[in-house]
Amino acid sequence: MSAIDTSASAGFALSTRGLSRSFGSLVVARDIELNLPVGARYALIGPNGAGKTTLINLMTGMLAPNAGQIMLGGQDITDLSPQARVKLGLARTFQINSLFAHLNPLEAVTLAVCERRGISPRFWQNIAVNKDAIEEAYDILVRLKLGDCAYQPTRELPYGRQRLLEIALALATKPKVLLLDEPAAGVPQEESGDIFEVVASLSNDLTLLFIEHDMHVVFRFATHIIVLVGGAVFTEGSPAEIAADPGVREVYLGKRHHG
Amino acid sequence: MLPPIFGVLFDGIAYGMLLFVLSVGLSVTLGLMNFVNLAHCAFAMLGGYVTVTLVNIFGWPFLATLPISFIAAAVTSVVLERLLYRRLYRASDLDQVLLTIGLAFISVSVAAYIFGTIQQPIATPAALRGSIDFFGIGLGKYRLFLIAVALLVTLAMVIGLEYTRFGAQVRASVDNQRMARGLGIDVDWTFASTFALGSGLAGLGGSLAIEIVGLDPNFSFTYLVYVLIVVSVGGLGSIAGSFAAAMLIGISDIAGKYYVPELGAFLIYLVMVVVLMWKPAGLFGKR
Amino acid sequence: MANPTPLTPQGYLLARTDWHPLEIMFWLATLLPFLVFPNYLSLASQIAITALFALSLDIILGYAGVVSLGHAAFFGIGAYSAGLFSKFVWGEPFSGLLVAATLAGLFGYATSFIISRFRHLPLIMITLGLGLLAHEVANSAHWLTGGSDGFQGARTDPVFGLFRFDLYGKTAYAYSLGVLFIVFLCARRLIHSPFGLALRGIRENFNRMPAIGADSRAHIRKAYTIAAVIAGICGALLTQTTNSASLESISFQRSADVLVMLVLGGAGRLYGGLIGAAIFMIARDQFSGIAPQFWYFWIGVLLVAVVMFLPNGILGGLSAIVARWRRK
Amino acid sequence: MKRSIIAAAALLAAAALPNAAGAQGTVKIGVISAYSGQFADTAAQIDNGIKLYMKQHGDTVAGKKIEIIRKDTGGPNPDVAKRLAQELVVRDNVDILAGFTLTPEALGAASVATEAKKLMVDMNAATSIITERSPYIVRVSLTLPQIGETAGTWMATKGGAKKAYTMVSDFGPGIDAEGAFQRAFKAAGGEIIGSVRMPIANPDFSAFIQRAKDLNPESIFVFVPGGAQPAAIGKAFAERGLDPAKVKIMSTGEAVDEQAIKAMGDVSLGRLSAWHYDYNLKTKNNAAFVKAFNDEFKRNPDFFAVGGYDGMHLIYEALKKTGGKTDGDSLVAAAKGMKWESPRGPISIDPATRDIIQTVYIRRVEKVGGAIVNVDFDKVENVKDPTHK
Repeated sequence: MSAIDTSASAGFALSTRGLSRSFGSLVVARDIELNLPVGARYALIGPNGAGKTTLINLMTGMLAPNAGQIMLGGQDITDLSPQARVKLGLARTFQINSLFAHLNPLEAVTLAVCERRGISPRFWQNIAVNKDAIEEAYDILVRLKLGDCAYQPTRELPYGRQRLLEIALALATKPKVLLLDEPAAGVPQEESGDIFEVVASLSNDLTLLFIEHDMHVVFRFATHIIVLVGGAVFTEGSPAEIAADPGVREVYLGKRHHG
Repeated sequence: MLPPIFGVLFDGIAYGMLLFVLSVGLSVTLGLMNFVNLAHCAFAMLGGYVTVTLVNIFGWPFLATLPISFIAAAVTSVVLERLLYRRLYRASDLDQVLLTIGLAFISVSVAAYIFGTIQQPIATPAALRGSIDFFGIGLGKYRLFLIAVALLVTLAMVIGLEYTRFGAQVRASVDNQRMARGLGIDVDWTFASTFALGSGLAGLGGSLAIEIVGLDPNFSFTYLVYVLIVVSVGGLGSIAGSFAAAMLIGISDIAGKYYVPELGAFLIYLVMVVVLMWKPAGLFGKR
Repeated sequence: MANPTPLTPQGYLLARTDWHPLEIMFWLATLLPFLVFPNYLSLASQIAITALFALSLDIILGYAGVVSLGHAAFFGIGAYSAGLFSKFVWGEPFSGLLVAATLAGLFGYATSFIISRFRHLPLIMITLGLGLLAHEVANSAHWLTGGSDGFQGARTDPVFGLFRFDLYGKTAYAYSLGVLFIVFLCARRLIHSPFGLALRGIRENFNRMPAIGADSRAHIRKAYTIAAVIAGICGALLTQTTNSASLESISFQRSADVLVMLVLGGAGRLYGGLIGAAIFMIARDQFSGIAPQFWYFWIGVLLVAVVMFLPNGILGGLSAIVARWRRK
Repeated sequence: MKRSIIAAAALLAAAALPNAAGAQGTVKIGVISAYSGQFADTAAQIDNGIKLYMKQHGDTVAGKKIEIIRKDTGGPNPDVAKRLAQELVVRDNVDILAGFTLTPEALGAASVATEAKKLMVDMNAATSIITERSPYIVRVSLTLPQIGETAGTWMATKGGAKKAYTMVSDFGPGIDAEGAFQRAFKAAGGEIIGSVRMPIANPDFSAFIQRAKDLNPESIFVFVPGGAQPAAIGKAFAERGLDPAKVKIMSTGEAVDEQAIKAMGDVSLGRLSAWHYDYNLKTKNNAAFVKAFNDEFKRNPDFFAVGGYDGMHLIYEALKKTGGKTDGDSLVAAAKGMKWESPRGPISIDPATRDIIQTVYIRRVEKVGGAIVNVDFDKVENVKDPTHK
């Protein structure tokens, strides 16, 4: 286990202190301490039911912790609402698509941009006059290779495109820290590369934490890997360290077939 | 000698018991199937008309009609469940509300067509008329009977749901439908029979209600409001919750009228809004 | 929906706010009663008022996904406050509308803090409870509202000081239609605004909204207040065009009826409520002429049929047919 | 597309236009009532009264054919009633407005009667102020002060009670009845020891009755609207141990109507009431009326039915007097002071107020040959509404 100085959380984009949560006797997060440096590309791995998505839910405020703190850029955000955390720069995507079925990608991303810019309360204004917001939304779509289907209703998009739209929605909030919950879940192997190309091309200022099962992808894109088992951090380290760790092999790599 | 308020409270409890029998079925079906059945009181009305018809036209004794009204409401509800309701189990709350309001509208018109708009009189057996003196307060015999029936229903439901195989299947289906199917439980059948049970109880409640509140074609809507209040205050799917809520509504209605008559019918709505503000899922609600 | 000429994203969104020829025809058709049905103008006036009421419900139900079974509360507040204003202050109709809208809006804003805490079934119950509470308040305030005898003493001055509310309902229809059209323009702008987009977002996926930084509850509070303002205007219109107001204006029946109309026409389509209200009111007028006792039977059958076969209402069904026809 | 819409509209318009051709030889009567909803039975009985009268007297009077157009208000909706009245006048060209189950309906339509100068016959709505709202309104039913005052005076004098408690439903008719009873009772030397106004939608009365009982009154005056409540309050009296033999329970007729006392059974025996009609009344015309009504509709008539019946009588006789002239002024003039023998006894229209003058009977619920009925044992003749100026 690598030692990390937990007192200096101010230097990190996102960190947690003793984060715990249980449902009755079932502990889903136990005393989790994490530190994500600015611009990091971290992977969060672990067997099914290890509490990976729960951890993201705790960090983004969709689930309240029983104990512990969450710091975003040194600021304690533990008691803030999910939308307030988004406004401070903490965004996420969902493992299972959570999109706006009857909006098209342009509308959906424009919606997110409007929320960030604080113009969404304007009920008296034609949305089309907000040229900057719309063009910003369109640029995000183009960057994520969604430019050609911007006007197609979301529910009619191919699944891989919908996964990209998940990321586009998160990017529209201009996050400092982005938590990606299995961005390529359910996407055929050959397409998942595309998605991670997009992920890799994101700005270096952006701090990334992603959950992923495909070890090839993890080793290719992550600079650092955290292994979660039974709601607790089992170990963490560079890809090389994790690959060499016999304990990880045993608890995780050995039974990777769950998929 | 007991002070007169006890007599009034007794009436309130009996009224609460009636509300309980009328609403417990809706509470169970709502909790089990997450289905908003605003036509629930139409089944109660059906039970009421079955009793009235059997007593007044065929000369049956009142008590003998009670099981028949239960069965009639239960059977009708299963037919409707198979034909219509079943298709909307996964639909939105709104669609369910609209379908069942539609059925309630139809029930009002059909009842008016068959039985006329007249208020239906009913003769209860002599043994249930009058009152018993209890330390100086009169306890209506019919109300005692109502309380007894309601307690029996509660007992039967608690035993049925806690100690029988059917009860276990129902509880398993409520907790986790997918897992219940996996365990080989026929969830469709469980739904249909629970629905029949709930509607049958409504039918029984309708028959019991005639003596206290009367019966006319508007019954489907007049009592819907009270039933919905009991269900939402009590919490969906909770028998204990419905029981507690029915008592709370019955007693606060009565006590309010006795001590502050100016508040009138106000109080029960206030109780409902306050309870839901405090506990959105109702007193005993899980969600 | 493929566009032959590539539009800029802004141009695309701008084009969506264009008036469709059918829309223009629709509004031209609303003028027909003056020429073709001069004997039906008072019905037409009440249809216009009810249509506006359905539109106000559409904003919260069709766009924000908030089901309310107590929307008549605001209609009633508007109806009574317009009546009281005309009785005790003056009878000029437009200021009456303004007062009614303000009061209904204030009540809407106050209750929106309760409403926005709930979703789904508890929401239906709480709106029902609040609606019944409002009805009971109006009933017990007999000295102010006339209770179940109906409000007495409303008097409305001629519109612009020129047009008296006549027996044929000519002024009433022109006035109601005018207000309907102006409020409709505002509502149309609203749904094409950033706020309207946020409301659609809430309807489509309430749970995703916080994850894109949206405060859904604040949006719902605002939409609810706006809907209350419009409902208040409707109530005031009814009071002014009939010089009467009653408990019925604040009853559960009215809340249920408007929900039925909206869903019948098709929620979330702006015109659904208008068309639903027209069909409902005309059907009631016709059926109640034939067999007054049983007209709710047909409404019931219609509801069951719509839910079973036309889940998106009449407009939804029509647009599905048009879409299928175009694909061929 | 556009052309076809216009064509369709024109077709609809043609279908909807009033049938001008037949208008010459017909008198159209627009009946506005709450045919659906909570008060549907009231409207149905008024309608039965109308139908029976037309069956007995034919549908032609003064050389003109009578045509009835029914409109449903669905309940106490003044706005709907007003619109229906407007439509009946402008669309259907009716000559006379009639019906009116409920006060708000009558008040809603009153301004239309004034503006269109049409005779408006109130066949039921019983709040005193109605006839003051338009010079074209004539009432053939009753007013609650008429009944309440008679009940109050009788109770304090012949009834022999000095302390009374009043329980009324909290709406216009109830408040009218309460006021009249209290005024008359006090004027005749009695004392009102308490009163309560009960919500109109009220399923359980026991708490209100217990309040009354706590004060130990000699008499209780009750007004509740017809429907489910009379039986409910009657049973609640018995359950709370208020025996009509010891406490004189006086009410208006609704509280002891046929269905109510049937549902109450023996506990209704001894209940007193002041009312203007009952199927058991022994007047000159009543037996024949009750028989004809039963033959036609398989049920007994009630005061709603007699309101519809007498309303039609007034319309027929007025038309005969005017020789078929249907303008409101002639018809109202013809109706003023009209006297006739109704199933309820001799009645007349007060020429000053256009309101009904009739006999009010004091009745007691008794068992006659196994059946529970209201038996009249005292009466006050020629009672006017005491509140009209």
